[in-house]
Amino acid sequence: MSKVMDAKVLAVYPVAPETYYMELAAPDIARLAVPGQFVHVRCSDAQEPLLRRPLSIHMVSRPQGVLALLFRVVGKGTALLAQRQPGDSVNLMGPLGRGFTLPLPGSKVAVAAGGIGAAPLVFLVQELANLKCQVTVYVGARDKKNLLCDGQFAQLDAEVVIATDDGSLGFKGTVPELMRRHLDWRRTAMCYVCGPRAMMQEVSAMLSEADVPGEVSLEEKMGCGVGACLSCAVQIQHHGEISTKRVCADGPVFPSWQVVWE
Amino acid sequence: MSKVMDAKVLAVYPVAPETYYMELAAPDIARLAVPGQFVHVRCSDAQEPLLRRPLSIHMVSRPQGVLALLFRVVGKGTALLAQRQPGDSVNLMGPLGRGFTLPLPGSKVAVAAGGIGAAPLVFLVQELANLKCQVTVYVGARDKKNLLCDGQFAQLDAEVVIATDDGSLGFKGTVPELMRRHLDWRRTAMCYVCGPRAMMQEVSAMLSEADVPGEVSLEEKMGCGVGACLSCAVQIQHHGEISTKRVCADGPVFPSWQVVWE
Amino acid sequence: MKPNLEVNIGGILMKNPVTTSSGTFGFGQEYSPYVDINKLGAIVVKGTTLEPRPGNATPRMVETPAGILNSIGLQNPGVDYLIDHYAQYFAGLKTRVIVNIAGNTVDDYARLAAKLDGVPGVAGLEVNISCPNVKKGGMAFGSDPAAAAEVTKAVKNATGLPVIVKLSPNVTDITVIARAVADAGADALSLINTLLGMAIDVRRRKPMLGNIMGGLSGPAVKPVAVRAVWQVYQTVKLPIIGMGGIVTAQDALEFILAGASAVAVGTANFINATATLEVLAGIEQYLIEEQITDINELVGAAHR
Amino acid sequence: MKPNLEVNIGGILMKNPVTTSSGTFGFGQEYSPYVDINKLGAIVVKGTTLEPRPGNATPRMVETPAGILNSIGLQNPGVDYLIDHYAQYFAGLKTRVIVNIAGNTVDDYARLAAKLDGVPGVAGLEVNISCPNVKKGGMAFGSDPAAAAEVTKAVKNATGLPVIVKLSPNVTDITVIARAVADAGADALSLINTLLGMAIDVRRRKPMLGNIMGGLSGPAVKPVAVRAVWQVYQTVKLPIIGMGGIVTAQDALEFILAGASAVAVGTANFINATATLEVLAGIEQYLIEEQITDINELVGAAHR
Ligand SMILES: Cc1cc2nc3c(=O)[nH]c(=O)nc-3n(C[C@H](O)[C@H](O)[C@H](O)COP(=O)(O)OP(=O)(O)OC[C@H]3O[C@@H](n4cnc5c(N)ncnc54)[C@H](O)[C@@H]3O)c2cc1C
Ligand SMILES: Cc1cc2nc3c(=O)[nH]c(=O)nc-3n(C[C@H](O)[C@H](O)[C@H](O)COP(=O)(O)OP(=O)(O)OC[C@H]3O[C@@H](n4cnc5c(N)ncnc54)[C@H](O)[C@@H]3O)c2cc1C
Ligand SMILES: Cc1cc2nc3c(=O)[nH]c(=O)nc-3n(C[C@H](O)[C@H](O)[C@H](O)COP(=O)(O)O)c2cc1C
Ligand SMILES: Cc1cc2nc3c(=O)[nH]c(=O)nc-3n(C[C@H](O)[C@H](O)[C@H](O)COP(=O)(O)O)c2cc1C
Ligand code: FES
Ligand code: FES
Repeated sequence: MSKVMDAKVLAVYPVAPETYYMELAAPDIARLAVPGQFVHVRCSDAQEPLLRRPLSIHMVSRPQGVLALLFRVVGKGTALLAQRQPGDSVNLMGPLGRGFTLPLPGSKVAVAAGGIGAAPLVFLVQELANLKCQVTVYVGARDKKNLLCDGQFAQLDAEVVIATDDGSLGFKGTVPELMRRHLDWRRTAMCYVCGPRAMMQEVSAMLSEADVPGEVSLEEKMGCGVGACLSCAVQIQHHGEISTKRVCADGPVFPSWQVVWE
Repeated sequence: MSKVMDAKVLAVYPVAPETYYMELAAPDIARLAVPGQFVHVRCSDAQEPLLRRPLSIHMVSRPQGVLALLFRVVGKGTALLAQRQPGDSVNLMGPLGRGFTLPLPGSKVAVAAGGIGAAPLVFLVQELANLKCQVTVYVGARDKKNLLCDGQFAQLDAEVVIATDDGSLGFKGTVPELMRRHLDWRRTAMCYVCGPRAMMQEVSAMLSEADVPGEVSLEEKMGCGVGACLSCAVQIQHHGEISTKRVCADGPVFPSWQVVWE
Repeated sequence: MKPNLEVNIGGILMKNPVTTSSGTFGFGQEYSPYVDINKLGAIVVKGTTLEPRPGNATPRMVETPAGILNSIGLQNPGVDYLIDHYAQYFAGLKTRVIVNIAGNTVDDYARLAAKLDGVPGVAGLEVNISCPNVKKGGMAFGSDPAAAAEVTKAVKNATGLPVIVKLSPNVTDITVIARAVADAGADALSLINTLLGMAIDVRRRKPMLGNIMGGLSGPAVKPVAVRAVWQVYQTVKLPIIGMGGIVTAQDALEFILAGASAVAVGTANFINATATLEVLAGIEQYLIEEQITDINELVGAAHR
Repeated sequence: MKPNLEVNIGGILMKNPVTTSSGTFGFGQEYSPYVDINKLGAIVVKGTTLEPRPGNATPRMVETPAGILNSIGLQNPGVDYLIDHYAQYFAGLKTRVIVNIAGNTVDDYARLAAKLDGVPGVAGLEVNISCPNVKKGGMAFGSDPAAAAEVTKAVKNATGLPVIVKLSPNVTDITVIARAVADAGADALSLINTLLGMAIDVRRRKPMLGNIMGGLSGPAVKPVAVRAVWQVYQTVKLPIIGMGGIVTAQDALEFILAGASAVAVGTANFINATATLEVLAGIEQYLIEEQITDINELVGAAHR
């Protein structure tokens, strides 16, 4: 069950331009979380910014009761969060949302990470490794400097294939372009995607074409984070009927073929 | 001329319950200020609290370019200010307002300080000492623990007479009661008063009775601090006519007999 | 001694004056991992319409200084679904459940009221004639005294449940609407709904919200809400549920002193899931400190 | 290349779109130690009445979340004093000076306008029919379209100066008032004045302000103000001076994109004495970054 708690910052440091890694003591979350879930973070004790900020669960260490976040500073909230020091506490709600559906043990799966979208996928690949899946991770970024988590994926025994927009590392181009060339769809049981909306849309289209099931992790402006306010609406098509779902409570992970993209 | 500046905190520490002394590097203010003036302090870089807070100039050291404040934590703004650390900077506007009228050198003067009202009077007594005045300071507080600046006044060669509400030090009673018993009005050229409103009113009445000129330093909720918004209104009677004056720009120091108290 | 906290909102006995504001607390369930909702005086659930509604385009929420703009647009599963899927749950709660209703026509309101009449677990209706986020109905009813009275009458005629009418602050004189609604038979008033506002994305040069305009709530609106309660308390004798920017017990007490018999916590739930219970505890502590034995003595005390 | 910043507010040529809002900048002099006021497009001075006024009881100002409530009550030395003591100073400034006027009756407004007509240094009038802090006149004129039109006509007839009418957000539909005022001959509009609000001191159990209610301004009201500008821009063709919570250039750009040709900084001056110049610099930088050669191209761009 999700909880509200004050979690102590254990470590926080930059890992890429404007990108921070933060470790928090949050045993309850570490114990309960599944990959794809998120925490709703109060970035300031004052009323500015007013709302919490959703951040994916990047990794957990259950034995140590540690929760790790990976976030990009894009505005007020994330900037304030990045200023926290070890020993400070951060108010969290979580774990929240519906995570990824795990495949059958030993399956061959593809994972597509675009930019900061890599954040929740490390926890996922950790679990996939536990399930002895054969994992290929397609990691994309603007350039080499902004590439995230490629090392972590490799350490988890995944095959890592890299794309950068400027070609400063790996394939020169986008993750969908790279996947189109590299991926053997016939042997792929499942594909997990997190990244910019356009990238998720493109990969989803490819998956539908190839008839491979996939899951995407969506973002929407959030209020409550618990399903009460209906801010985080997304259109989901199921058996031909479109209904409005909540990213926070019905997602953030949705079947790739069900998302109404525009 | 008054300025806006970022001043570095040089020192900050508690001197009595909920009462802080703060030293700032503010050479322009140290150079320009006269006793009774104040600075308008931004207590937070965020919008909470929104407005600046007026604080009296407690002391200055011109050679060292240092400004000292003495303030009581009563709400959000002062609480945030008390949290500043040496090296932090504080945004100030000042010096602002009209200060005390200094007496002829060598005069015998009385000074009445109630509670945190002592803050601006140290700077005043410093100047009075420079003018070789014969100064008696009546210092009052709730109790011994809350007594402020008595030592500083003594070091400036003033005669210090103490009153506490509970009698834990000096006279048991209020400053006005003490003054009524102790003060020899005939030989007093001028009396300066700063403290709670009721105390200033009572001393003013005594001064009028005794026909001794006095000055009081008033407080009112402030917006701009520079005379533009007309928040800080006070009724001043002059030659039988009542007019509305601004504490920030026409005061905070006003002739005791001109203030319309209720 | 424990002070009395019970208040009577037009026939709804609340064991304490703290409730939730419609649309900010779902159906209660969403917050039950965090708050024992049975400890609240009541909960007010999401705005319910006759038919299910999908709501407005996203983004539906944007932050503003000390506030938020929302343009949810009354997304809800419809009254029949509510009755079928939630009534039983409501009936099992140890708090009062107030259903917020909204329609496009006077008849919609009457039909909603009739459908909810006698549904187990429903303690009263809050009639939303003040939603700024829907094209038809909503605020239009709340800004015209005749229309507001008509809706009120129609609802009163269709149900035996206590009827609370929720007013909009987006009017020239809220007391005129309050009086019209009181004369039409309302049992209580809720105020305020959100203020009509908007925000613009300076980089995209487009409105931030999918629906362009939205409703402003949160601490920013508190002074407007307290003023509305103050004015309405002077005008009509009905009990008032005060809301708009309540975060702390101090905020809630401002509303009570201005004339509210109960208070609803809205936006603050998003930031602090236990805000309602903290507000309640703070009110109780204040009563004890100030040696007031009955919360009702405090209602409107700033007028005296 | 330096973009064009000049705007024309109903006949008042401002060299740039940044001005100050009435009552927050005194007569300009108070802020001249901090700001070179000649760099501003215009300054709008304190509300001026026929007779001198002492204003309301204190406290006159209280902070609220991201805002302030004020109840100054139009304290001012009267129009004759203004003409005798300030006109010469105004005439020496290298910025436009707009005088904000307020009266109890339509005739008061006409007489004020007549007295100020032709006074050297006065570039235009801002007609305040929206002050929430005075018993007579003020907001009453601003919330009734017929009265608003009448005041506008009377002022137009009494002066050859450009007439800007300042509207209140405390109305059901601001576009109705805007249209009435436009039809009556206003040259431009200012919006918004403050929102009617109040705050209560929980310990004393009394209103915080001496005058009970006050006007809410500051960042808290920005969404309401941007919305008002957006709505009015869609309704009438007059140039708009936008204000309400502007602290940064981003804020000002929201107003411009919503339809304001100029922007006024009010409450923010109290916190940051150089806010006006920072807003101006930020607007200019945005134009350069976005390669816009003329500020007027940006006005209302979020509608397109
Ligand atoms: C389920 C979920 C998981 C997320 N996980 C991560 C993560 O692991 N790491 C990470 O860096 N970011 C993550 N995000 C995005 C993150 O929530 C936003 O970047 C953050 O809220 C921005 O806050 P801010 O105050 O810094 O920026 P703001 O000042 O609020 O906004 C800056 C920019 O961020 C955008 N933004 C603001 N809030 C959101 C939001 N809720 N969703 C999407 N965009 C937003 C704004 O439109 C604006 O462009 C996640 C979002 C969701 C919904
Ligand atoms: C000219 C002048 C000089 C001052 N000098 C000093 C000083 O040297 N040391 C010192 O400790 N205090 C001084 N004060 C008072 C000081 O300004 C207030 O205590 C401070 O503004 C409170 O801010 P806050 O945010 O902590 O409290 P808030 O949360 O704003 O309020 C807490 C309490 O303080 C009162 N208060 C708030 N603002 C003012 C104000 N402007 N004037 C009076 N009361 C206020 C409130 O009514 C409330 O009771 C001075 C005030 C003035 C007008
Ligand atoms: C996300 C959201 C949804 C809302 N939905 C409704 C609604 O369905 N019906 C209603 O009457 N009010 C609705 N409101 C208004 C609130 O009930 C309340 O009147 C307003 O938010 C002011 O209170 P607050 O500042 O505490 O949030 C909604 C407010 C928010 C923020
Ligand atoms: C202290 C104060 C005094 C004001 N006096 C006047 C006035 O005399 N005439 C007027 O039209 N508006 C007056 N206003 C309203 C402002 O001009 C402006 O419309 C409002 O404050 C919104 O802008 P802001 O949020 O930037 O302050 C006053 C506002 C404040 C805060
Ligand atoms: S954020 Fe409130 S329902 Fe999703
Ligand atoms: S604080 Fe603005 S005039 Fe004194």
